[in-house]
Amino acid sequence: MKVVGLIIILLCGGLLAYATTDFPNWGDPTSPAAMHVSAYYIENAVTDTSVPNIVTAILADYRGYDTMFETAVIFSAAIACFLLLRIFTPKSSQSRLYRHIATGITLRIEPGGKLPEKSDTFERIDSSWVPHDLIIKTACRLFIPFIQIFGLYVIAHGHHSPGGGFQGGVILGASILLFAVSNDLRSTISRMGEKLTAFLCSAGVFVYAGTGTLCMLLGANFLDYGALASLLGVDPVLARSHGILMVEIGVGMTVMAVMVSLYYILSSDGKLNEGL
Amino acid sequence: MNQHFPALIIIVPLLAAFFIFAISWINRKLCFPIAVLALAISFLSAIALLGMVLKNGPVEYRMGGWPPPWGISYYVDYLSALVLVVVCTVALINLIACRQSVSREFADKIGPFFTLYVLFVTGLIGMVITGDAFNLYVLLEIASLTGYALIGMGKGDAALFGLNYIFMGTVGASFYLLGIGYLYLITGSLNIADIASILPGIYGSKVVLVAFIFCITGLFLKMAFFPLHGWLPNAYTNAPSAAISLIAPLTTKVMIYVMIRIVLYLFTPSFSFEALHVASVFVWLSAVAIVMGSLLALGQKSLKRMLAYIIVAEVGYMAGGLWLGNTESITGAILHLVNDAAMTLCVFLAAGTLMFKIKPSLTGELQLDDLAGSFTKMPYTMAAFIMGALSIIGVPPFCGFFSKWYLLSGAVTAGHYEFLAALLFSSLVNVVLFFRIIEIGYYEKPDHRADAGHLIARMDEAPLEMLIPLLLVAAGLLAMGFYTDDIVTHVIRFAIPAGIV
Amino acid sequence: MEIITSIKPFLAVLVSSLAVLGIIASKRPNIRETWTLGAAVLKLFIVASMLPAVLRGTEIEYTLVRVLPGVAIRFRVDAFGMLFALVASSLWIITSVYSIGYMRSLKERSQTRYFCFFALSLSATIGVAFSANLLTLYLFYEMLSFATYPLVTHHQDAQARSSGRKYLLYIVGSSIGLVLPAMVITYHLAGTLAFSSDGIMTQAASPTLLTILFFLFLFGFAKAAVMPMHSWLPAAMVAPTPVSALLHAVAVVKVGVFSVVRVITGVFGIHHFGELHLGPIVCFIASVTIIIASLIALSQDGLKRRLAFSTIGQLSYIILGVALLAPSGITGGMLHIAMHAFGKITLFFCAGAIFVATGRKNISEMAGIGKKMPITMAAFFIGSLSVIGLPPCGGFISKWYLVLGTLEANQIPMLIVLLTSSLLNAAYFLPIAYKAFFCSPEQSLFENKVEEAPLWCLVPLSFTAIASIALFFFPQPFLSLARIAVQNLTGGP
Amino acid sequence: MIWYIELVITIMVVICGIAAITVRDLLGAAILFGAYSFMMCLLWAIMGAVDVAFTEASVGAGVSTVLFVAAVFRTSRRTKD
Amino acid sequence: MHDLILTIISKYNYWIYIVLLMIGLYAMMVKKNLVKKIIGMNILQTAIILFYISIGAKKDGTLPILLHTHHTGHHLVRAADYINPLPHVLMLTAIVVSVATLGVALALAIKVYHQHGTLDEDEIHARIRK
Repeated sequence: MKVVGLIIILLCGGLLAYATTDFPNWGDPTSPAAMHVSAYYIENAVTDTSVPNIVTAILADYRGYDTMFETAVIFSAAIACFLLLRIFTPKSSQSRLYRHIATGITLRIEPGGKLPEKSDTFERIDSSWVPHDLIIKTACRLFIPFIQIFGLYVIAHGHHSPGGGFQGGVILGASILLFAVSNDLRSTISRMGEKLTAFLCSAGVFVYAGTGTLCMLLGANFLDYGALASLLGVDPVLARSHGILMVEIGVGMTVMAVMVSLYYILSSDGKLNEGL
Repeated sequence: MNQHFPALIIIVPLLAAFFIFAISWINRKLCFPIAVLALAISFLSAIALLGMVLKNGPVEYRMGGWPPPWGISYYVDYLSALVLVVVCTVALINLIACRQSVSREFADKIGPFFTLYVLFVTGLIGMVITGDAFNLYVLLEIASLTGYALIGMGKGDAALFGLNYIFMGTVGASFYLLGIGYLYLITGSLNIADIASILPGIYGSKVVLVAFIFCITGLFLKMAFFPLHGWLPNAYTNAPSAAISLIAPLTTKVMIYVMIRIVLYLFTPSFSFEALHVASVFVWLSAVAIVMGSLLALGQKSLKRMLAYIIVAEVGYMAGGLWLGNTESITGAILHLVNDAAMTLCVFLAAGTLMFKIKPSLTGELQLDDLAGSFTKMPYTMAAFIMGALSIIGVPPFCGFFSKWYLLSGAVTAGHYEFLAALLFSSLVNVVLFFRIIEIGYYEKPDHRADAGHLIARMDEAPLEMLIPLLLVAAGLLAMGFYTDDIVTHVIRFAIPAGIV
Repeated sequence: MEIITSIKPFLAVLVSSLAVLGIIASKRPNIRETWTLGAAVLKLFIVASMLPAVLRGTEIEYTLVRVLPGVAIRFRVDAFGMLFALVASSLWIITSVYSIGYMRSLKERSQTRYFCFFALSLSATIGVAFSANLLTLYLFYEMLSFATYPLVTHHQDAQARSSGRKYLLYIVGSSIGLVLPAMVITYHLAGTLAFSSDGIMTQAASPTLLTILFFLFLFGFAKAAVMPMHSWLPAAMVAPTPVSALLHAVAVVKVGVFSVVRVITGVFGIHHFGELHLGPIVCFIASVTIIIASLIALSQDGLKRRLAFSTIGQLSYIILGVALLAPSGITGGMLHIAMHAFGKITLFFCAGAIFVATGRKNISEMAGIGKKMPITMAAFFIGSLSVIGLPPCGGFISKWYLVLGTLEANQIPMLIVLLTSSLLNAAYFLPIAYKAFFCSPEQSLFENKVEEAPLWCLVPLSFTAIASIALFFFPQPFLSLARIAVQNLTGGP
Repeated sequence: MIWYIELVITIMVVICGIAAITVRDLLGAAILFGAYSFMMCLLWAIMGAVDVAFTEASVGAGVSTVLFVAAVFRTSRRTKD
Repeated sequence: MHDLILTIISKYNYWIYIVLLMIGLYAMMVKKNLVKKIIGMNILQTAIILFYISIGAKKDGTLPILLHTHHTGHHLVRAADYINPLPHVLMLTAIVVSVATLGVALALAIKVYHQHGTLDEDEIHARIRK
């Protein structure tokens, strides 16, 4: 097996190297790849869509259809993980168990009950518990809002600067992951439940495809944002950039929700009880 | 609305997928009807598209209103319209047929299952009609991802085999992506028609050659062409029957469609068949694939595994038909693509129904010996199964015969008698395979291990909603056989590009 | 020659397939068998209604659907096909009467399935008889193979299983492995598959290829039981006797021979076939089959097995007659389809009747049985006379024409073969009759009262016996049908 | 373009890649893979693909690594190769 | 010889991507541990992404983000000045696909681990045969 694998790999490498000798030189501005299609994008992106970031323009408008399915891909990844791993365990009681170290008496505290504060006389014995590391918790408390604001900025400002729905969505998701890592998973889920993530997953892609369908209902082709002009009361070019914004928001929602739910499911074996 | 069919056919199921997933948190009962509705709509628009294409030629649809090559455009010609109808029909029928087994196997995950189901179909539809090489890759990934999940849901070691399938599939898709990258590097375009128009100047370039090799290798991996078929039988055997009766008929077929598309429309015949001299090599390979697939099928004890190996052989049929490279053989390949989808659906549906009744516990595979006495038990299911079997064997007037006929005569025309021999050999092996099953079901007494006392099993037929689609498909096999000539003369003839003798 | 288009041939094929639905639907046995008989009578009526036209020399065509470029599923009634169809459909009525009696008195299992597939195989037979091109013929040939499988393996026991395997292995294996490629190559050479009296083979094709093709066909149609493709036939005798009677004396085997004759006359064409010098070779193969089969038959003790081997020999008569390529020879061959059918089916009926009455299968146990069952054994005697080919039985006429054919083609060795085999036939048939009538029965016959089989069985066999005598005096319409067919083929008078 | 930085980073990329698949501890492998992705994103940033670099930084170095760690945490760290 | 070196120099990140691709393939084919295979899969995909990005690169071209030139016509914009943005777009999609695949693969790996208690392919196959 090992030998066969090596042979195949060397074959592939040799083949690729063989072709590489015919490549245009690296960074050659006159290579066909640089001339044929992309030149049009570079020269017309602004006049067509009034979006200075050409990448965003292509991503969400010229090849917006790809991007819609890219969103669908990640959506289906989330559902795939859900289908594969999610185990619906009967709702375990939220009560917490503490043992008094000296006597060994265990006491059950229902949710809302007053928790013993000094943790050296009492130790918690049910599992959903991470050591109260004050520094990390507070630090994350401080970071998370800024991260989220940055994420929103990235989504909104994707027209003019690197970034866009996808990056922003990942950042938003990462902020929630940070919370889940620093605190325990239960408290995270109690803040952002499974249903919510599922809804956001669907809603995000729905926004994207819905925008496209809206254009279709307005008589233009699918995803032809120019048709939104009549709705938004702007000229078609600006309408395109607005359409791109809507789409980016949808992507952001989906990506954030997917990242979060992927983490939820993978980190808890699909039981969604306690994480890492 | 008329000009929007190419969008509708794929948008409706896409939207429906998200809707199903969202609504499954509110009320599970709604998932199934929505899925059926969505697939029905795309089925109708597929029919409408076929009608449009037949009436006034191929249809082009520009996503976002951007003209190719700058935007992504959908291109529905005779070939893709035909395959579209096949995909939508198979998906719809199977969806209706498998409701009960789904609600049994995926008790509390019906929502995600139907979501993935619909997304899978969406991906396949998109692959069939897209006119953009990279868009094809994205849709391929959608179909693959959902396929991995559906297969990985199975019992036994399905997870391991699903993972194996992921590795193979990802390598295949990556190779395809790499090939497209090479083409982009040398042509600067991603639109299939555009690339095809640019290529003729640069046939000599090594880049094009390597691009061709990588695209084809990736597709071979995806379609389980013989030396690369390892993932298929394992993955198909343990998968849940509701999913497999969707995946088995469609995945390999659509992959073969993509190969036809790539070979005939991207690298035009003048490159694939004339500039390169690989065609006869591939014909030999597919002859080997047919023989090996049949032989391996002989060794199997489990029904689904046997059928999976038969699929490997059938892939050899179609690939060989394409690479023989004359009108008859390519007609045969396309026709067999259509027929084989129907035949495979028929046998896998029957297998699923048998599984549903005979192994309600859904543990383990359905061994051939479990079929003892199934003729007296489930006569109608077995009748449908036999019709499918006869079609796969290639008995007139079932549709399988005619596509095999075209392939055979194509082989004779091309003078590739080894392919002819391989086809006949696999037909004979199929006779053996299926009559082994028929003998078990016909002679051996049902549950003779348990009580040899009562010989005649009481009739215990599957529920009607599984049986009716099954019989419908079985009857369809006959009908397609009788209307072969219409399919060929009105659709397939135009699907073969000029330059093929 | 004028051609009229009419749906009748298709109806004739369809009627028994439609009867299947009725048979499945009907709950009570009587209704079921009413369906069978009704379908049989209707079929005969339709076939017979086309007879006058065919006798006038016209042909009836009906195109069902075009399936391949230049090839359609098309029916065409010419004299030869009409002859065969007439035999098959008229004998179906008798056989269904007989099988009602047989199945009921033996209380066989799952009779509904039995009658269904019986009807199916009949429509397949008629389809072969009326097929206008090779594809249609192949279609119904395969249909017949698969429809007869449940009949052959009716008892569903180990023996049935093994012989069913053998049956399929030979029939389907040869048809897929040999006939299919031959058809494809033929289509590739000729561009069509339609039968025509002067052949469709282009002269351009190399003789070697054509020879190979022909042998693919000859051995591919394994139902013709040309050695070495014969051994499915004795194995198939595990079937209930009516099945052996109709299918393995009339329908299936004759379909095989019919197809071979069609290939010789319709695909290659008599003249072209002669130019290939294939005639003598085929004659040789046929005669070898005849002699060996007869010799084997001598040594068989099981009555049905002996009949089976005799059938193998008799089938090769037909091939031999046609391969002589002489008008009388062909006439004899075609006639022999009818004559041998009536004679042999009588014999099978008798065997079945004996089995029903006494439960005996072996010849050695039949001493003196004639005293108990005079009618049956008389019929048996007549049948064997007809098969041997002695007057006053139909078999004589066909054999007479065959002998004439050998003389016309001045193939004296074939003449010798024919005469020897007649002697052999006599040698393996007459002793049975002799033993049955003149030997003293052993005790067991007296102990349990043995009398004739039930009327359901008795009437058909006596009818066929009488018929095979009647055919000696009034060989019409078969003779004239054969004559017309030969005229169309050879062109000469 | 500052070619030697690029060269250093490329070499780092290759080293991280090899290390990620050779190290005997899956957790370490996951972290090394994160490093690999980060190096890769730097490389792309130098090549001017800022958006891709951005994405890779957040996905490859960020989320993927977290997912890897989660998976390793849920399964086992030890591996034979 | 000299021009060979020139080819190597002028296309060196193509060579790099080939090396990475081979590393990824090696991990996927030869390594026995499932997580290792998954890592190899990702390396393979990133290698392809690197290839695409290298296509897009342009000597002395700047980022594909224009300054605010709404009113000045597009005759100011010369394609040669800007790096080819199309491969970037494609690769954004490719990255998403790779992370999606990663998620599903990891989920399946965890499932396998639950069944067999190990991630080593040989051990798993040994257990299956038993």
